[in-house]
Amino acid sequence: MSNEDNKAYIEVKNLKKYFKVGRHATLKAVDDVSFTIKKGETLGLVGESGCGKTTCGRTIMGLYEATSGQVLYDGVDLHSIKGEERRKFARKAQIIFQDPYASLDPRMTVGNIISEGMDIHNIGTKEERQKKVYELLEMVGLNREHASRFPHEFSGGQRQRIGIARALAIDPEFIVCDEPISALDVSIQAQVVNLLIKLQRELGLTYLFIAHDLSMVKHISDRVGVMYLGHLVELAPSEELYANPLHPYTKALMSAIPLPDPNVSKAKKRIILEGDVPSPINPKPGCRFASRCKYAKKECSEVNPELKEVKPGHFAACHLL
Amino acid sequence: MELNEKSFERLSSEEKHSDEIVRPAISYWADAWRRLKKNPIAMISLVVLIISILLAIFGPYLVKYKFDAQDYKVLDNRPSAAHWFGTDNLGRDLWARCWVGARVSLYIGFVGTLIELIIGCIYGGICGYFGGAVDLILMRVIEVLSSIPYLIVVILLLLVLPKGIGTLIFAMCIMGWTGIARLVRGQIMQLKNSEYVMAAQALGSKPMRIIIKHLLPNTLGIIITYMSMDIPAYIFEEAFLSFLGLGVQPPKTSLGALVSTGQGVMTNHPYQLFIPCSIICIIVLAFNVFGDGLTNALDPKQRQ
Amino acid sequence: GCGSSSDGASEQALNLVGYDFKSLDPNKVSDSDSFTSLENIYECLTKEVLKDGKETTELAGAEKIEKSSDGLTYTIHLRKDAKWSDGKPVKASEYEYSWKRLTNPSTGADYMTLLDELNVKGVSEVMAAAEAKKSGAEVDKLVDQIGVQAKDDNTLVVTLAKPTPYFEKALSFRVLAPVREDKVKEQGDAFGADPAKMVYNGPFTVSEYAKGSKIVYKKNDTYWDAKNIKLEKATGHIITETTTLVKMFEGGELDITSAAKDDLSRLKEKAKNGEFQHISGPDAGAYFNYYNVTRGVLKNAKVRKAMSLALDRQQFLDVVYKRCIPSYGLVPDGVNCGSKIYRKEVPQTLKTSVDEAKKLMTEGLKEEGITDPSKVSIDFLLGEQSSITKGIGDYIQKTFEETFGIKIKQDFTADAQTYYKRRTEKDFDMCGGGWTADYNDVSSYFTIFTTGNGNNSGNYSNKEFDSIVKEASAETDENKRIELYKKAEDILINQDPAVMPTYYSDVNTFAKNYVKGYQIPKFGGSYDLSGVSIQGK
Amino acid sequence: MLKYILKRLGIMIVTLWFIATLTFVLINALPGDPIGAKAKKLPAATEQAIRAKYGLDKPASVRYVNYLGDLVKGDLGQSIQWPGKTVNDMIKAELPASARLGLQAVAIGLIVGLPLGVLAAFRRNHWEDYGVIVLSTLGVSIPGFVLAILLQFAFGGKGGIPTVGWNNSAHPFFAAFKYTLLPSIALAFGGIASNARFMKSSVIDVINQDYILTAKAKGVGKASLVFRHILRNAILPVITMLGPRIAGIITGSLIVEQIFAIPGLGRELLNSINYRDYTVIMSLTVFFAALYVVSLLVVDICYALVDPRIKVTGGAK
Amino acid sequence: MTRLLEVKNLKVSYNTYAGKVQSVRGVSFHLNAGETLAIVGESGCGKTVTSKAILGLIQTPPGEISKDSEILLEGKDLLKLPEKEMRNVRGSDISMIFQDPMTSLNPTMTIGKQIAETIVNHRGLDKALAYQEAIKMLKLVNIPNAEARAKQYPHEFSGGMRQRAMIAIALACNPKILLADEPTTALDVTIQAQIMDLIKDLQDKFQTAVVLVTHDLGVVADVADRIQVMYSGLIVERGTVDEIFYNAQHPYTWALLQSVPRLDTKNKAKLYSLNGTPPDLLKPPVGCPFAARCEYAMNICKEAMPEATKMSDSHEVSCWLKHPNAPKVKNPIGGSDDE
Ligand SMILES: Nc1ncnc2c1ncn2[C@@H]1O[C@H](COP(=O)(O)OP(=O)(O)OP(=O)(O)O)[C@@H](O)[C@H]1O
Ligand SMILES: Nc1ncnc2c1ncn2[C@@H]1O[C@H](COP(=O)(O)OP(=O)(O)OP(=O)(O)O)[C@@H](O)[C@H]1O
Ligand SMILES: [Mg+2]
Ligand SMILES: [Mg+2]
Repeated sequence: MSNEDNKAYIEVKNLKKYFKVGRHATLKAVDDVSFTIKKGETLGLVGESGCGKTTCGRTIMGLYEATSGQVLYDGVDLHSIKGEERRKFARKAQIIFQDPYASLDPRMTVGNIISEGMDIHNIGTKEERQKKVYELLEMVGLNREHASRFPHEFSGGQRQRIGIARALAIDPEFIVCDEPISALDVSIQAQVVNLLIKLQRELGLTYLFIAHDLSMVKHISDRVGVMYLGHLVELAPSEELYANPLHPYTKALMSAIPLPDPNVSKAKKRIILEGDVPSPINPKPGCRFASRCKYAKKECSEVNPELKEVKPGHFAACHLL
Repeated sequence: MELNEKSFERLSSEEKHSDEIVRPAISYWADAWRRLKKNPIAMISLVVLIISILLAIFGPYLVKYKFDAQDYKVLDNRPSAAHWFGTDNLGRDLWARCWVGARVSLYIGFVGTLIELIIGCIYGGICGYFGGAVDLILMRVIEVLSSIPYLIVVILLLLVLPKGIGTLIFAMCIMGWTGIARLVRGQIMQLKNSEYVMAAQALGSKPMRIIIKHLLPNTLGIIITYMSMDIPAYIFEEAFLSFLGLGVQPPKTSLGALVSTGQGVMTNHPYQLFIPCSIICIIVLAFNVFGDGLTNALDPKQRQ
Repeated sequence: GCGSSSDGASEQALNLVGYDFKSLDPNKVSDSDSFTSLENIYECLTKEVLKDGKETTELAGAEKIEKSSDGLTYTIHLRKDAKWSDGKPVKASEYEYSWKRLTNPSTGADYMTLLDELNVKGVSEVMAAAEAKKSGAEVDKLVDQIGVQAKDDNTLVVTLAKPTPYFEKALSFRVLAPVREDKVKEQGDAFGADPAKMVYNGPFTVSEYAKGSKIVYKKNDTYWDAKNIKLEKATGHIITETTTLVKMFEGGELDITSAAKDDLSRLKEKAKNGEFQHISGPDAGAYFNYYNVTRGVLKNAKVRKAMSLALDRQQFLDVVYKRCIPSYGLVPDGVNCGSKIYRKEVPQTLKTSVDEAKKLMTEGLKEEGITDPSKVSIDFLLGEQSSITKGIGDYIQKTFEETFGIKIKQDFTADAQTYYKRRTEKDFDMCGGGWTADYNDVSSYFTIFTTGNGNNSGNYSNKEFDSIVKEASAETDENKRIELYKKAEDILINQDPAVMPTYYSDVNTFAKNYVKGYQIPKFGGSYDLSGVSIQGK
Repeated sequence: MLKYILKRLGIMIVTLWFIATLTFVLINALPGDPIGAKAKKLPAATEQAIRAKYGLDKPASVRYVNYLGDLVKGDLGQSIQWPGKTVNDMIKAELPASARLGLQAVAIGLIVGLPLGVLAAFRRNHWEDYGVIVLSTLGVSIPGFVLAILLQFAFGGKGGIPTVGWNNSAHPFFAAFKYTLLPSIALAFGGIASNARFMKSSVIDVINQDYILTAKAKGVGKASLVFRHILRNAILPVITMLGPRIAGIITGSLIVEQIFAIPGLGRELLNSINYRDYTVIMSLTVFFAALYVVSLLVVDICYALVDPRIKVTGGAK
Repeated sequence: MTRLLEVKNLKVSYNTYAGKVQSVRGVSFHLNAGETLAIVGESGCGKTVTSKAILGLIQTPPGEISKDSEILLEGKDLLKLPEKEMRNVRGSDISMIFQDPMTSLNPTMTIGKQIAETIVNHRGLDKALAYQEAIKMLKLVNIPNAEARAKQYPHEFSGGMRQRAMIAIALACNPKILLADEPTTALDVTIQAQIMDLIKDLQDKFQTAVVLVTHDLGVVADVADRIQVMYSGLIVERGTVDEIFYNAQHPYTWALLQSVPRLDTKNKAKLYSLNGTPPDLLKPPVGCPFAARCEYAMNICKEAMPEATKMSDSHEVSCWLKHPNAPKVKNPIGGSDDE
């Protein structure tokens, strides 16, 4: 674990990422999001599908240019550096992709996939790279022979582990895990999550863990942020958030978590949300959740609520609080 | 089945895996080749292609006549034991001429396609990958090029440059590459949003590296289909130019030139048209069918 | 297509090959395709007809032509019943207008110099002024003064600068057809482009035309001799492939066709059996290869002669064309010099002799300081690639390479324009070419080889030849003239060869038995339909 | 929508300007000109008069400006080779034949090619599929000019089908029909083959889509499955290729037009190139290019109309 | 109780370039009217293929259904039914909701028409009436503003709405059986809850039997009456919800239940996880397919397939551990051992 526990390692300030999807249409995928991640910490990010989690993660990685706002790594703004410098930055932060099938180039061997980052950054000699590839393969629970194979010969879980090996190859300090488990089935999900936790313990990595499986997020994260339509609506330590959700959306979410226990599950009272998720294209002003919130007041559909610290360490964005 | 004590002993972890079926480590290409081999029709066309290529190389030497040796004693003779494919109006042996012609045609087809492929892939790759203004401008260039009558450009180049097959290929390529550039661009526009491309970006890859290492190899299937149609297209193109008298210059010849000569004497000496035409047909057919098979074999969706 | 409806009475309709005209403006065109149309739709003062196998000049638009005793003034009386297709009478002033328009450089007529060739008074001044780039007004004035005058509606007086033996023959040339000034004024540049807007004074009108597809001639009812025109309609299909023509002829879609190569022998065979008629004979086209006498070894007359001697023309034709007539001279059979046919008077002198050719070549090359013939490479400009030019190239290459051991490089051009350009610029060693006279006189076959002539593509220049040709053009005594041309031809072919004669073109046309009176004029267009009738179809 | 079309038209004008300029440059780079080179050498004064008349005596820059000026006015200029004919006349007289031929060929290509493609897709890896592959490749592996002549010899002059010719007059559609039969078929062959190919792969794509399974699960009948669910979705990619094809087939039919003696524009272009008829080449090129670009636009619009997912404006409502 | 559907010894294989993939290797089960049967299991274990086989949607070739398989719908064997009659079964007796709502609707047909199509096919209504009916169906599945929505194309719908449209199509003709193949995997929990409630409502209304294929145990716990656990083309255990959740007997079921993180587990504690991967269905092992990953595997497991052992009327398990000679094993999730 890191020794400077309280200093923010990554600072996201008023990050916005809009996509232009037509002449007059702007899709506000991430709209004014701010948070920090400490070194060695795991921040979970949950929310409805399409609410902007992936976009947020990729913008933090610098894979998308931010529309506005800052992403500070140790105080350096990622979006202000360009060209070669920026490419070098790739060594600090890496990403594990959502889809283990799409994120591996089908025409490259696993060895090449894993060593690509080292090739790009000219790390080590050929033999050293080879050695590192073998080490990584073993670290993620595969074996050496697998280096000369092609991705299509692997199962989803194995592929996801190749993706993890690729991210680890250039010794990053920070990894964005973009739903690394949602494409896998339960027994393999557990394998991957166990691995991530082990690596964090051993290497002191920092994670941004994106998922919509709330139980899994709770399991792995120190703190959890809840997103809704591009906004961060709640942010709190995981135990606190699950025990005591404040935002109406978070509440609904928590109540809807299906529990693998028929007695509990059938007895449980769910908050059923009315209506559909509005479109993120040209969203109306005001709280994004207002249209589905049964407590919504007039104010909610006019003014966008700020994310405020309601309790120590527990932030929420709602006019009702 | 006999059950005994031993049956219910625990397995050690090695024993568990002892008979787990591990697929043999087989490379992507070997895998594709294996699948191709299982497609009889593709294999037949491959054999036909190889035979055609061999004949184009060695065929003319199987007879004692030179392809341009005239013999006025045997004008327009039908196929016979002496002249397997007959002779033409100047008494030249058609077997030798056909295979010399096939050599030229195949050469034009292969080289033309190769050049076109290189230009088209890079151009299309750049258009597709960068998109935006770069794409807009580069695509206009293609649009302009494909609007100019092909003949004007070919004639112009044939006039300006020294005569020869090189010039001919160059002239054909200069307009031909736009098709493949379009195709590659379309493919790459789709592929560039793939996560593996983004993964490469995240690792700090430069754009050219991404295009060459990731994007182009993944368009291979479609490029091969295109190639299998393009090589014949070049053979035709040359035939068309030969019909207009712009093709290969005598005394050299090509399948196209032979067909266009044969067409003139169709009523009286049909074999002079029929033979070279059949050779073109067979080669083209083989290319097409083989290309079809190859695409199937390379298609990741068909992989197991 | 041809209807099968009229089995009973013979319908006077004909299907044959047609040609695209460049323009129907007689003053502007110079190509044989256009002349085929002009031949049938316009009438000139005289016309050439084939009578008993002989080309004779008959009066047509003229009723009477009076020549003054010094041979310098022609008074031409027009026939009074001649009418245009819009019913207006044909007037002498329309001839005058046409001829002056032809001569005026501002028209840009291809045959601008025609009246100069005919020695019409004042025309050479116009040419000189044009050459000197005089102003338009000045030139117009000179044009106005040339020796062509309409005395009244029916009398045209032409004054010549010197006697011209072939003047009356040349009057049949369709470029000299009358032109209606009112129509030209009305249509301006577009005159001649749209058949529907034209007026016709010949036996037929163009009633329908689709460029590249077909041209339909219809009998002109206002033509003065309309009662003797039997044919009502002729449809010309514009097709370039002779194989297609033959196919359509045999399939009954055409009544008349030409043929080439193997088709020709097949059709000849059938014609012998009486299935249809075979119309054949020599034509006025002479074909030869120009030597560029200013380049390389071809500067040497012996080398040139040697090459001329080496070619076995009959074999050459058998291999390449399977038709035409081998030529050993310059002028084809059937072209007149005065009232006599030149070729009948002057036999051809060149004889193929490979031995002599080899000897001459060795001598010639030695004179040029070359001992190894394989060092010699001759660039043979052939024009566009076609099965014919490819055949010629391959044959000639083989012949000379085998006979002399010299190299022949077949030089094809991408298109006709480049060929003509290179020919005019004399950018070749040897170049295929030919000449067809416009009217029935031998003179033009010779004039093209005079020093500096625009069509003298081989840069040929021989003082003696020049002076003989000049003398002959004004010589009124027929026999003396023939003698002069004989001498000139000997120089051109034998002594100081300018060309390698190869062949004369011929006529090989097949017509269905029911087609009568089909004529192929030697000069100008491809067919004359005025005598055609359908009998017993 | 309107805005989109306007924008496309704007880009189109720039493209056309480029094409016009490039053609101008190319043509002027060709050796030989329409006047200087003829079988018979023209008198110098005649040449000069003709040059002056067509403005060819002026420097290239002046000619370029004049040419563009005329283009803008819609005046495509005068032919040099065919005195008195304007390019506008030519297009008016000859476009109908080319267009009809082209459209008929495209129609035949669709009518024959699409069902073949569908058949091949449904019977994939059966003899029908191989039959279609062989047939379609044979169709394209016989060079167009040979095919045209073979057709002429096989069918011309028989059963009232003329070997060559055209009929523009009289009854515009039916009288001409017999003339169009052979050339349209000759032209259509390439289209049949490529339509069959594209249709096959696109049908295979669609068959494997989940929504086809949904339709089957609904118990939809075979015919309705093919027509309502498969065809509509499979035909989209074919539509995309159609535009350039239509434009291309008009320019591309030069050989067929020549062989069948059809008064069309393709043959005209070939002619004009051979004779260096400057104005005609340039104007026809620009005209063809315009046709091409417009057809691309039309196809894009059609595509958007057929496929509800595509909005030409790109934005949501 | 009436056995609405009975599947007997279903075997499905696919012929591929690589060889014969034995996707389903002898599955037997039944379904009663009005009940919900959940099928759970690793991805690729044959859940979807089983449901497709019931509807007769396996393409042959490449698919192949073994001759001795039977699928009886109220006594008649669907596998022997001619295609024409099968079409009448589809959509009216049995209908199916597919895995992916994004791609399972025809993109070039309006939603209304897609629903109406089934109604025209099976209820013989004319088009206009069927369309009205379709709008009613849309209302029934809680799509607001149904009249306008019916005129829209699938791409104009959100994921949840598309899934509801799919349900509307499936229920349009009041089928006796609804096969729901992972109907909510693509949706997030709040929408998922909505959809599951909807299915439950409709089921109560029409007495529809539901086969729910999913690997979300939470959902299963919520809605299922009976559960069937599949592994590698076989059913390894089946029972009522309570039997499976509280008294599972098969090591695979144990693993499945254990590896799901619970909200009450300790943060970042090691989750239970299975090592290895499922066997290749190209050459399935002769013994128990789970043997290679099973903690308790014995020699016999590799040699022979275990027979099904009846634990109760409704509870069956196929495992050698149930053999009287087998060593006793403690159930790691704390259900009662044996009995
Ligand atoms: N490149 C892009 N162009 C346009 N819109 C995009 C792009 N990428 C994402 N979006 C849109 O931005 C919104 C947020 O997408 P994002 O992928 O970040 O969601 P997510 O929270 O990761 O969802 P999921 O849980 O489904 O992965 C979505 O509406 C999506 O359609
Ligand atoms: N068309 C096909 N061709 C070849 N193999 C197939 C085909 N369809 C399915 N399979 C194979 O059959 C097996 C079972 O597939 P199935 O789709 O039933 O799995 P599933 O249990 O539904 O998995 P998931 O939870 O991922 O949907 C898999 O191994 C799959 O590869
Ligand atoms: Mg995402
Ligand atoms: Mg499935």
